[in-house]
Amino acid sequence: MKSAVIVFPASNCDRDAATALEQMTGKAAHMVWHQDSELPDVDLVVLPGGFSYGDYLRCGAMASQSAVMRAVRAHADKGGAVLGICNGFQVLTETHLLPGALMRNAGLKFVCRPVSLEVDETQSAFTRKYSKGEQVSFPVAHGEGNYYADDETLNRIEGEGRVVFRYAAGDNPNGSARNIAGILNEKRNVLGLMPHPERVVDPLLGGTDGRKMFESLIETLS
Amino acid sequence: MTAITPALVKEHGLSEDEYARILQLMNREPTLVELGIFSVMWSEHCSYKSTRVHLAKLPTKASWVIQGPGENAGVIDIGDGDACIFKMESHNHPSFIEPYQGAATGVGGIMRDVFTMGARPIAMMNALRFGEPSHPKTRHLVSGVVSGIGGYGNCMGVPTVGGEVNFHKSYNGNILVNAMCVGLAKANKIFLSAAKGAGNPVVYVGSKTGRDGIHGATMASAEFDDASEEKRPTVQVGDPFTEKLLLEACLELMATDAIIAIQDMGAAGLTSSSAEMGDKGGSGIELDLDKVPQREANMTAYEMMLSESQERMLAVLKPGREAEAERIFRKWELDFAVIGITTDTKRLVVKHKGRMEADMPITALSDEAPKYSRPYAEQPVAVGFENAPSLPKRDILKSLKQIMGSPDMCSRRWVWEQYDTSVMADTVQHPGGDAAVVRVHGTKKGLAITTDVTPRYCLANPFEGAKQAVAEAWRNITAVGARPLAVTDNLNYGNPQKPEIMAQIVRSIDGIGEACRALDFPVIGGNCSLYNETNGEGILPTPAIGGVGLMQDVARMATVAFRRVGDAVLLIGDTRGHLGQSIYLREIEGREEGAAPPVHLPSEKRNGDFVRKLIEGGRVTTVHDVSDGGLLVALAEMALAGDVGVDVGVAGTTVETVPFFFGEDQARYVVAASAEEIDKIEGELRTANIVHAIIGKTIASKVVRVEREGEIALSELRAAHEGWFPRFMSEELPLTN
Amino acid sequence: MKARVFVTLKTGVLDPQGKAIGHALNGLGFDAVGEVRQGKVIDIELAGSDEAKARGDLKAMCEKLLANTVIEKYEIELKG
Amino acid sequence: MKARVFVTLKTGVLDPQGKAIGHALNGLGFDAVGEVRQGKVIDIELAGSDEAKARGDLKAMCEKLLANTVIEKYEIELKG
Ligand SMILES: Nc1ncnc2c1ncn2[C@@H]1O[C@H](COP(=O)(O)OP(=O)(O)O)[C@@H](O)[C@H]1O
Ligand SMILES: [Mg+2]
Repeated sequence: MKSAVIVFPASNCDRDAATALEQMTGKAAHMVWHQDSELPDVDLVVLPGGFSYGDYLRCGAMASQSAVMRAVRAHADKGGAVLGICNGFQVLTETHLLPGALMRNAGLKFVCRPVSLEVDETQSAFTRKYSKGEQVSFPVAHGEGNYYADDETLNRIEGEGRVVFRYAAGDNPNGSARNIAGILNEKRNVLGLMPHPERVVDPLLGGTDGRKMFESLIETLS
Repeated sequence: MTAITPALVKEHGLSEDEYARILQLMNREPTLVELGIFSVMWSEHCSYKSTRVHLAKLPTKASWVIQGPGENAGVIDIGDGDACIFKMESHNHPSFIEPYQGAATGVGGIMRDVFTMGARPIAMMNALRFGEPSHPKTRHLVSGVVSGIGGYGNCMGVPTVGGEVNFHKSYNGNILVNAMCVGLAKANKIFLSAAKGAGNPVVYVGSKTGRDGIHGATMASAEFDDASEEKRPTVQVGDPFTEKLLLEACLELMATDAIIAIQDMGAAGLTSSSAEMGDKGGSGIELDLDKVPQREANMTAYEMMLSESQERMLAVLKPGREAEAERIFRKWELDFAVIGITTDTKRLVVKHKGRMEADMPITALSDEAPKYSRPYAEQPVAVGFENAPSLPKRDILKSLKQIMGSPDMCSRRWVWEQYDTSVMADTVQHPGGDAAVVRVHGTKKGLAITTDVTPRYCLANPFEGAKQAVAEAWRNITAVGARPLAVTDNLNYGNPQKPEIMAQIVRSIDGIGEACRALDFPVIGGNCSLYNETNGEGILPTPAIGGVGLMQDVARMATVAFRRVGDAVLLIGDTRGHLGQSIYLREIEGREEGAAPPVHLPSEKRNGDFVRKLIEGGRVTTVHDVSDGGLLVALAEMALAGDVGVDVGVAGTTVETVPFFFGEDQARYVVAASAEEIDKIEGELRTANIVHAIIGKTIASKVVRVEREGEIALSELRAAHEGWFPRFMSEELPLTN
Repeated sequence: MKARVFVTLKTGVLDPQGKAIGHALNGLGFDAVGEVRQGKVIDIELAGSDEAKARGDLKAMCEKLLANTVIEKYEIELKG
Repeated sequence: MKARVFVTLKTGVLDPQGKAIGHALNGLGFDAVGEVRQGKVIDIELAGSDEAKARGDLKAMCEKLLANTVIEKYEIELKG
């Protein structure tokens, strides 16, 4: 699997994502600058966590207007896989590659801690190695991860099996509607999630529950 | 030209004597700009005029020290060509006035100190002291400071991995916000601030200059009174986004060989950065302020020289390399301008709009800056409650619960969950343990980091209290299995012009020096924050110690958590039952009294070296030092961290139950391992002549059980321990942006 | 020209920030305070003097960047 | 009564958000955009009908909670 990590000004999990990708695939990821209007030939594009453009105005708003996002959209339109983690998820909603919006945490504070997630959907390139209903622990680290969409949208994405990860009952860190932590687009090739799978691939760092996501991708895309 | 009146001199915080000295050094009346430059460079903040003679007594050398005090940050060798760069600094006054922005810009400032030397910041710490919880401002200050630290550090993508939080009424009018940054660089790629050579371009990079915090450095050197809040000097607003770009751009430029010297613009901005670079390089600097990128219209030379706008750096490049550097900064969408040139005159020359605004010898700002041996009057040290004093009989498990749920001893989870602790994917020990541990990226090595000081000990006995701060930092690093390597300090006190405060400063520095020498733990940097007084009420003397240590294999790291049922629990070190200045005495008996616990440095070293060897040898992975609150608190923390119960007794000592379990005797560790392993360790302890006792074992029942006293459920302890902070803060509206 | 753009949450979208402010104001003894909503105000200096064009531009700025119309609505004010 | 409170950074205080928005708008081709400043707007529902009292209260709310007057200034608008 060949992968690329997009680097926006003030992305800050770009190196973490690249490290995890290299560890899992054995191949270095391409680092792509936000002003580039073309992507290298890759199977997976990762939009990493961080504070693109300072997260000023709204998280992900300015990144959605960058040159590279036109290329990312084209990649997604062709069926290429896109994984948006944390700020990357925010960028995807702002770009309307995913529905809904990520609002300020209901508790109004930044929150960084491991959370329990339920894998709700395994019919995807990102989660096929997990089992349905499996509980995993990923850390979250965000101030604006409160997923919002109108009821009609929520019903639709639930009905279409596009809610991939949910916060386990009682462990919703941000007030997200219906405990939603991660969703797919209609074509199921774009995933956005607030928790950080790339921070749980190394046993020394508090778990390996994120590995199966990368293994799923490798199996699907290689 | 503005006439320099005595009132104007006074407004600049300069004494009559100091002004007389200026006239002598200049040989003429200074211009207003020159007066402003003197005022900031001769302020306590920049010149360390009250502390310099004493700081010179600190040990600063060791074979692994690459750079001691004097640069933006200290540097140590951590092997394999890697260097660790770190420093701690205060942002006390601004944080009191505007907690969010004050704390945020404090974080930004200390990060610049570290990356200006060529390091990528890899971890942040924060040592915080607030007024008593019942004070009407405390909640708001806690909320603002914590979100400010998080707001800046999280955006920078540097994990904030630990710190301290204390509450005490002495900080009601003067909170302390001390931030520490640790970075990594290649040992042969360290950047210094010496602007050597003449004819080299001086370049300005980063944000534009505005009228921010003019006279901030002098503010940090003045006492507050009730009017200060009304006067409210401008506080700077931090821009972590720009700082992140500045970090990446600087590291990119540093990968080339275009830089001769580089220095961040901290307090006193353009003035101190240019004066210090010229001073260190033995050169002169000529600045053309027309070239300075400006955020506001019609800025004067005075304003530009004294502006404390954030996120700016000054560098001296090799001639001809300007275009290459400019390309990098433009790529990161930052301002870049050549604003001057180095000379061989050893003078600082400032021109603006065709006028000569300043022309002064740089040594007048550095070597010739005042240095005072202020008079000091040592106070008698507090005594009492030393060797197992008798106190009223009380239910010790109830006392334990009360202590675990008290403001100073409860969990700081509410704080650290607002910090990104795991970004950069190298945090192997998160907040909650003795020291944080971050891996050296791409290796098995780890850096252990801690900040410590127990201000109430320092008030009772400044010398022993300062020794204790160093010893505790050393112990916390040891307890995770790392070898303590070096220290940065942050000395926070009241008004040094009061002889009793000056005595605290002098004796603390003596204590730090003695402990650092005995523990081979040199001081490689630091910061002084004086005049922390409001209406004549000073803070507790607070010499915060930031320590860094190195471990070779993070897989062997120890944590405080009990790991299994059936392990034996061993106490290493001597328990005499010292209750003076203890948490028990304060929280349970309501008495802030007694002697500070004495620190016996040879025992610290011997016991600590022993424990570290156990960890390095892979023989134990559960270790906790005994500090605030004493033994029973340490045991409870270990049980809670592992969610494993423990059953303990007094193990045949002659010390009474309360002093045994709550005394704060130093040089102690609790270790847990299998009974066979502990047996072997006991034999070795006997041979080494180290006082120790097996005090109990871990058990299946989730309780803390004390022989003859009963037991308390972990769930009950946890509720008390985790409960206080969120409950206290639930009344505060989080700051908004 | 100077323009002021208001970006506020759509009715029906929960505003925890506003709620917290209202709660805090009540706590401070301001009992008359009922619902509170918080939004953003963006002040923009615009070159040129063609009002109609300015309005058009501002609308485009809001749609493209300043507001996220999934959750937010906007108002534009022009002052000479 | 309905009140609208504007809380904005004082002139001269750096506004990183405003700066970034301005930069982004220029980047999107809105060349006429000059300086941009961002602030907060807080909409408050107030019981009662005494305008003078409402104004007094709102001022107190701003001073006590809504603005940090070290770096921010505020304006109050009352609409019937
Ligand atoms: N301001 C803070 N930020 C992050 N972590 C903190 C802060 N204050 C305390 N902690 C963490 O809480 C734990 C307990 O702190 P403390 O009681 O001071 O430890 P110790 O007694 O070992 O020095 C430590 O791991 C420390 O790093
Ligand atoms: Mg400790």
